[in-house]
Amino acid sequence: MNKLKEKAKELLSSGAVQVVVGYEEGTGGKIRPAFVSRPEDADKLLYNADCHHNLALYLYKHETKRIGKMAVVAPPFVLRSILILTTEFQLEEDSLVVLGVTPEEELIEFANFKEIETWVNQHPIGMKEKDREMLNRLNAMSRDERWQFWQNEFSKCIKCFACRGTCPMCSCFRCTVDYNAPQWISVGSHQLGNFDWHLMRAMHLAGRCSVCGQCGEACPMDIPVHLLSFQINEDIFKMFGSRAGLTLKKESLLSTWKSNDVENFIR
Amino acid sequence: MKIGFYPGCSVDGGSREYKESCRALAKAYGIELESVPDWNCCGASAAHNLNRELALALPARILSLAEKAGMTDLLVPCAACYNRLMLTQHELMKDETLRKNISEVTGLEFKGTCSILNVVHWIQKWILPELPEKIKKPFDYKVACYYGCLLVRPHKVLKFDRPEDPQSLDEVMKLIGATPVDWAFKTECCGAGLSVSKTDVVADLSGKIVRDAVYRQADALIVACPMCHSNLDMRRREINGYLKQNVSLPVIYVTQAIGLALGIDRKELGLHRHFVPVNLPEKAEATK
Amino acid sequence: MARIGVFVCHCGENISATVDCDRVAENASGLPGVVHSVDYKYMCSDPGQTLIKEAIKEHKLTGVVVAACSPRMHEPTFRKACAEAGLNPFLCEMANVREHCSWVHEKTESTTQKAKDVVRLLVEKVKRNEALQPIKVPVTKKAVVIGGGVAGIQASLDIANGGHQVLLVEREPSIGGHMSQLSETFPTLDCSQCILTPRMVEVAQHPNITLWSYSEVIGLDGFIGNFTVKIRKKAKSIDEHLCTGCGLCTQKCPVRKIPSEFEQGLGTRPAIYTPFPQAVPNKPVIDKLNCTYYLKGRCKLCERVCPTQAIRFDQPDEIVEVQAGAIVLATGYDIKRTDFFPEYGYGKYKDVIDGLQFERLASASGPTGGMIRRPSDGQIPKNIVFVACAGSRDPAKGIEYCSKICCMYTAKHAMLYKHKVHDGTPYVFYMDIRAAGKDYDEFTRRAIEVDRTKYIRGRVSRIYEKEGKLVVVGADTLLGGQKVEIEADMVVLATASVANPGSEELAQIVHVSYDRYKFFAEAHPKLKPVETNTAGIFLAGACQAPKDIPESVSAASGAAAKVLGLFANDELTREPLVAVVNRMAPPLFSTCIGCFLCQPVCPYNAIEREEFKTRDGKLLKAVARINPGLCQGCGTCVALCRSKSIDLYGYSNKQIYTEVSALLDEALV
Amino acid sequence: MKLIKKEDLPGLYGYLASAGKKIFAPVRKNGMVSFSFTSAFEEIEMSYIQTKLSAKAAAFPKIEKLMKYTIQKEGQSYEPYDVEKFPGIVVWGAHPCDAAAFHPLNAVFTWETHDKYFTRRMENLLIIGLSCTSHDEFCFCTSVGVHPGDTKGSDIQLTPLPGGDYLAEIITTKGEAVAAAVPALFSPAPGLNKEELVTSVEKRFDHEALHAKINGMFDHPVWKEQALRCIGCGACTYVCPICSCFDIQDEGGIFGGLRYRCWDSCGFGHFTIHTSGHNPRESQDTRWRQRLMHKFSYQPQRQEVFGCVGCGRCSRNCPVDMNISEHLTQIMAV
Amino acid sequence: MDQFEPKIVAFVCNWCTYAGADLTGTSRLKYAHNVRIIRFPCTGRIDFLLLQQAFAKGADGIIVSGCHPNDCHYTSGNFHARRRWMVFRQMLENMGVEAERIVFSWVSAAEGAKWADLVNETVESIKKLGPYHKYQDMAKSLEEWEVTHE
Repeated sequence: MNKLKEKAKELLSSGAVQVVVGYEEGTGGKIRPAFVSRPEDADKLLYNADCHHNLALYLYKHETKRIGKMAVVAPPFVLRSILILTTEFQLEEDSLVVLGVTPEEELIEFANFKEIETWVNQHPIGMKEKDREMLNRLNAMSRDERWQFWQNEFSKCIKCFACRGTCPMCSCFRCTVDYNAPQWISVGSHQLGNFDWHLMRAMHLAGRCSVCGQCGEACPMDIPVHLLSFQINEDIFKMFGSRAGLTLKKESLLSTWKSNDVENFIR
Repeated sequence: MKIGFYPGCSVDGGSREYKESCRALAKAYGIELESVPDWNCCGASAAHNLNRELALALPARILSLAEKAGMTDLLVPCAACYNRLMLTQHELMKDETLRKNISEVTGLEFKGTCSILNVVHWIQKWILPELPEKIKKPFDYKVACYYGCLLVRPHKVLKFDRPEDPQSLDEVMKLIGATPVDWAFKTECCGAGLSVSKTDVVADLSGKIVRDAVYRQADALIVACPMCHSNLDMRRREINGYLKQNVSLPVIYVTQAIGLALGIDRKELGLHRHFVPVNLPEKAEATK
Repeated sequence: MARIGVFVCHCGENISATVDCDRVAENASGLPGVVHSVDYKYMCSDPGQTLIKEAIKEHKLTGVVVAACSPRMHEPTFRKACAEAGLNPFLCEMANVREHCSWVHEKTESTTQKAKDVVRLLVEKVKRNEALQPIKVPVTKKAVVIGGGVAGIQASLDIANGGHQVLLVEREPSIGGHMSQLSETFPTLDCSQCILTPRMVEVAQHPNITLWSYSEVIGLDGFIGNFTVKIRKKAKSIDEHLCTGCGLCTQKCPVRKIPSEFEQGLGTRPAIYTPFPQAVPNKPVIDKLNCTYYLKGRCKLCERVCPTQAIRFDQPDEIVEVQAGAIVLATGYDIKRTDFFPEYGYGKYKDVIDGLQFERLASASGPTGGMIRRPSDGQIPKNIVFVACAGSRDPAKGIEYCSKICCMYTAKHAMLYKHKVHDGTPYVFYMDIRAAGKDYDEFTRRAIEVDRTKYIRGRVSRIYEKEGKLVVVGADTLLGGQKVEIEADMVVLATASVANPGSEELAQIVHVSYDRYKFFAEAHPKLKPVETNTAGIFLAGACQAPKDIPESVSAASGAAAKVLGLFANDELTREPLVAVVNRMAPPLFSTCIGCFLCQPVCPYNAIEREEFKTRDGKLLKAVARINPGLCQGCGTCVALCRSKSIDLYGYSNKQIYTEVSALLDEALV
Repeated sequence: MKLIKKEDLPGLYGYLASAGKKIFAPVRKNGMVSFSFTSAFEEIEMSYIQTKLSAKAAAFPKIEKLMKYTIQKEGQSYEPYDVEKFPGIVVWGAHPCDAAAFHPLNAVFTWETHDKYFTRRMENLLIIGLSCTSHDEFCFCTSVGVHPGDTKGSDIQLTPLPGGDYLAEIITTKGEAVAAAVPALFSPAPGLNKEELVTSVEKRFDHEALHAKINGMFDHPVWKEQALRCIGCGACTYVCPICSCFDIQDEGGIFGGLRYRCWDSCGFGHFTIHTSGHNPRESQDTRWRQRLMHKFSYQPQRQEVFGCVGCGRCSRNCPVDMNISEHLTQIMAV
Repeated sequence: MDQFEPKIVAFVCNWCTYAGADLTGTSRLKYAHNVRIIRFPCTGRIDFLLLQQAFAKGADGIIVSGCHPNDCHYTSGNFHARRRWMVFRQMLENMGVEAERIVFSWVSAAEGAKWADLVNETVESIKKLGPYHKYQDMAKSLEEWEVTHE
């Protein structure tokens, strides 16, 4: 932890970066993203297991980019997100200093993105027990029960798009739901509109999700939307043997194919 | 450190020196070889010719037991056992129905989580890393590494070494100071199970192997399979008859060769159990 | 406001027998936006078409739906009719009420209902159609042929004889390729160089052909009709205009022991060299890696002896950009070499050689003057074993295909050997004899029956050396798998034909796809064998798959015909059904964020990166742009794009969304 | 000042329900308390600090259907929804902040044009307020001129007594009508100081001073600094009892459909985008500034109301802890 | 009550399945009338949102069909589509949607009979499943929306 603060101070005072994107203590015991531009403010940076925000979100926003070169405090899911965003041309290696933090709260520095690629491949991210249990519960349900489960959950949705706003992979300027020629997805938060929205979002994240779970964390209505992505991520691993955010190769799951992709449902 | 161990019938019987040398090596490295509890026959070499289900069920039971005992690495020194276990894992992992059926037969769940190691694998993974600093007495001999058939084939399943001209044993031998000879019989047939039923065929096939090794001026034949060993060693009288000469070329397990380089006692390595006495020239004894 | 005309065809009774056409027309007339709706016996007849044309004028139609047969049948007909009446042809759609309706259902209410639904669907679609203009692309009538083997030579000559400029680019100092290395050719046993060299000379002298040897393509931009090819002309270290090709320098060069590439390492060459006597161009190059001057900074013997002072040690590589309308890839093949066959001792035993080496041994101009002598000691081998399918058709070796030429050349080798070593015994181990071709089977029979080659059907398991002999161990499967051991003096492996090294790299440079063996991929295995998926790039010869000489030449002529067909027009006209990425005012420029996930999706490499920069060159945004010259309109990128920034003319998001709505908004049945 | 015993609350509920009112009250389910339409008194949670969503949906629901339309050959036709059919709604147990929020909300919907959907719902609305006996660190009503015992906006105001009974203040004629209909439920109140019953919320700044200051801060760098972590979602606006922005959408097929309005948020990047692609609020700080300026500068200037009642919902629900009172305190300090 | 006649929308590519369905017609093979074909250049063009839309608009079943692997007119559109469907189908399954109501198929331009069989089999299987009320009820959510639903 002290190492992180020192490193941030060093980067800021040497002028190597203009801003360090990290975590700080917020109000009401919450943790929140922090933007530290002065070395003396670096002391407020912290990192622990409760830091759930996916800071990769800020790395390509023009609001943060205009401050200058960035350093980012990057737990494993942020590292994966950085790789995904790099393969999607949203991040450039030389515009960013990555301060990796391990689940053991240790600082790791990466000389380049290639090293991040190596590291994330050696350090799989485990799913939280709570999420694993929920997935097991969902899998144990009958299909109709699953339908009912999600219908109930989606009925809470107010279409505030916090799930979208907090997700680094939702990097589109204009989301499909904002497209109105035609209006594929209803804007209003009625049942169909909510269902279409969450299905569409999960599909657009399939093979691109770093499995940080932040969409579920962000939902003010406590809808576990992240489970949709978690589950399909597991399914994708079963079907294709791949997970997102482990490679710098520019090949996203749904933008590539193999002639021997195995399915059993096409007649 | 505990590693799973499947002895199989050979190394528990006729090839005790193979087991002994494995254990001796393991001991030198602080590794405990833990036998699969209640293990059974792997089905080699006849089951797969007679009954597919049986040929799969036997190894499947072994693997299931190993999984149940929490073994992740499973050392299988006998090449025939290794082959059967690997083939079974391969077959079961690609066919869910078959997996289910076989599980019903064995009454045990099969997950396929066990990593099956042949002796060379094991050496590469567990022994090589600290080998150079442990060598007391370089094994400075010309050796003919004999791989046989079961260690490297079928390549599609085993994915070990290159099947036509394997190199892994040669590489291990180089590391302990030996000079592998370039010879033509690395993967030729030794006669295998005909050892019992048709000794004349074994004499012919194994004889050619021994003859070429002698011709290439090898000091020893290095093997990693008890069946190869018994054909080349135990059937030496018949081989000599076929070759019409007395050949004293010893046949040594790779584990024994490494053991000698590590300075392990000959008896602990079971070298006294061979039919062809292992009398290597003195030069190596003197060198350090 | 839309003014749609609906024209329901009876197709004689083909439609009207099961569909109530007048009710379909009547129903359509009630749809919003439909101002005219009629049915008629034969819409595609002249009077039928006139009906449409007049209605377009009279009712000022903005869209036409013809409910008739499949659009795959008559869409061009009706679109043309519309165009003749002044309506943009892309504002005409067809509702398929024959193949998809009247012919597949009995006469029931449901069948008429289906016709009504399909008409409604297309009325709603056509309301959202846009008037599109065909895409016109100018054509630069110059071809670049990459590779100067027999295929490249043939393609160049055919295009040049068709009256167009050709630039032939060859990597080696001379054109000629593998064919120039061959001794004789099957099935006629005529001398390879005798038939090839006149063609090589023709290339050199053809007024329409520019030959750049010792040159490589290093970049390609643009699209069909409009390529820019970037070529590196490697420094030959001589002034080609001054050099007369007298050869004095090559005789005097003190470095003489360099293994000759042309002789497959069986002969040597100096550091300044022409690969072989009949080389075209017949002017030497200096091999910088082996030249004493380049290595040690002194020597320059060649410079001193050159009568025309043509040596240029300081010559740099030159990078040139060339405009071209079409590219022909003719980069040929290679064969597998050492370490691929450890069990055959290839690379370990000097007398185990490959087919190309045998060609050089058998060649009158080769290192042995055409005598079959084994490389190790120059002895004439008395027992010689030829191993066919060395690596080919062998999944364990990763090559599952048949190399195609080996059966024939192995038979040829056996014959050539027997013709030169009368008391020798040639053996051939083979899997199958594949001799399908004109006079081919007769040829292999001759090798067996006349020249008494011992053909053994089986594979060789191992070759090892013992007491000066190569012991070939194999099996004779026709004798019940009996083991065969032959003590040979020399072994010739017909090693697998493989893609040329560098083919993958070249494929990436010119953006063509390749198969899993790195051979270039044709656009369609049957119907487009010389086209690639990149329009304007064609394939000739063995760069696509192993081919023998006649096939390579045929493919080359085929590719040339495609190029000539392309060059027959000054402009290319293409259907405008292409994808497009939206554009808008700065600072957005587009809703595209430039993730470029669409790029790998496009089979035609039509998706480019467009960068918007400030005046001082700072990058503001990079977004996708679709090259309308390359896009074929499959729409895969459109479906993939998350921000819906790509749309497809003719099948736009609005159109297809509306089609689904239009279908389901009213009860189907 | 009257007293209503806790065992009489179901009676009040029963009377309102039997009068055909739909009762919108705090209900605890799935671990959160939210305003929901109830069918029995037992569903109601009377002791809560703050609900997830505000009570504004009673008059400004997340979806308000405006009209049906049909497209026919002859042309298009419209059929507006009949506001006369809107049911009477009772907001039961709204804290003073929520009750007070209907006033600024009303100011928007009746400013120059009277929105018939909103005004009709307001006319039909009865608000039973509930004074606060507890609060949390996100509450800052006192800083924006609201008090935990305020009765503004309520028709009847309940204040919990330690024993479980409630003080009942009848505020408006609507409230009086209810009390008159069920007189037996109300008894005279004992002499109590209401101030001592309600919680005390610390005042962090003065809203009038804030108004005076923020008016001149349009170009201040503080917006950029504060908005850095804002993710541009609509959580704060949707939970806000006063945010009133909406979008109008048509949904349907080729032969017709319906038009509705639904909540929208000034936090979205697309909120102000023009067809050309030009966006006058191009970055998140300008959107954040809009949110605060609207509430504390423009609304007081134009409608003489503040756009904030200090309920703290936006701060509680923000995924990145954009705490409004913290930010406003900071603005007062710069 | 009348027998249930399912509404089925077919999304097909122009080059293989559309042509295959043409062949069904020219061969005069008869099949159930419940299906309506929408033509696409390629299966790669078929956005999964269209499938969502079709169900929302009241389709009881959907057919998606294109060229067999390796036969795509555009080389790889169907391979892309196949991956998309693999993931989409699983996603629907995860969300409790009756994924078997979407029938995926490869029908070539030569498989007129296969098209007829495909339609008939699909109609039969959808008849067995009945109308997709669950989805259709959800789709009516706006129409039936009342403030008091909240």
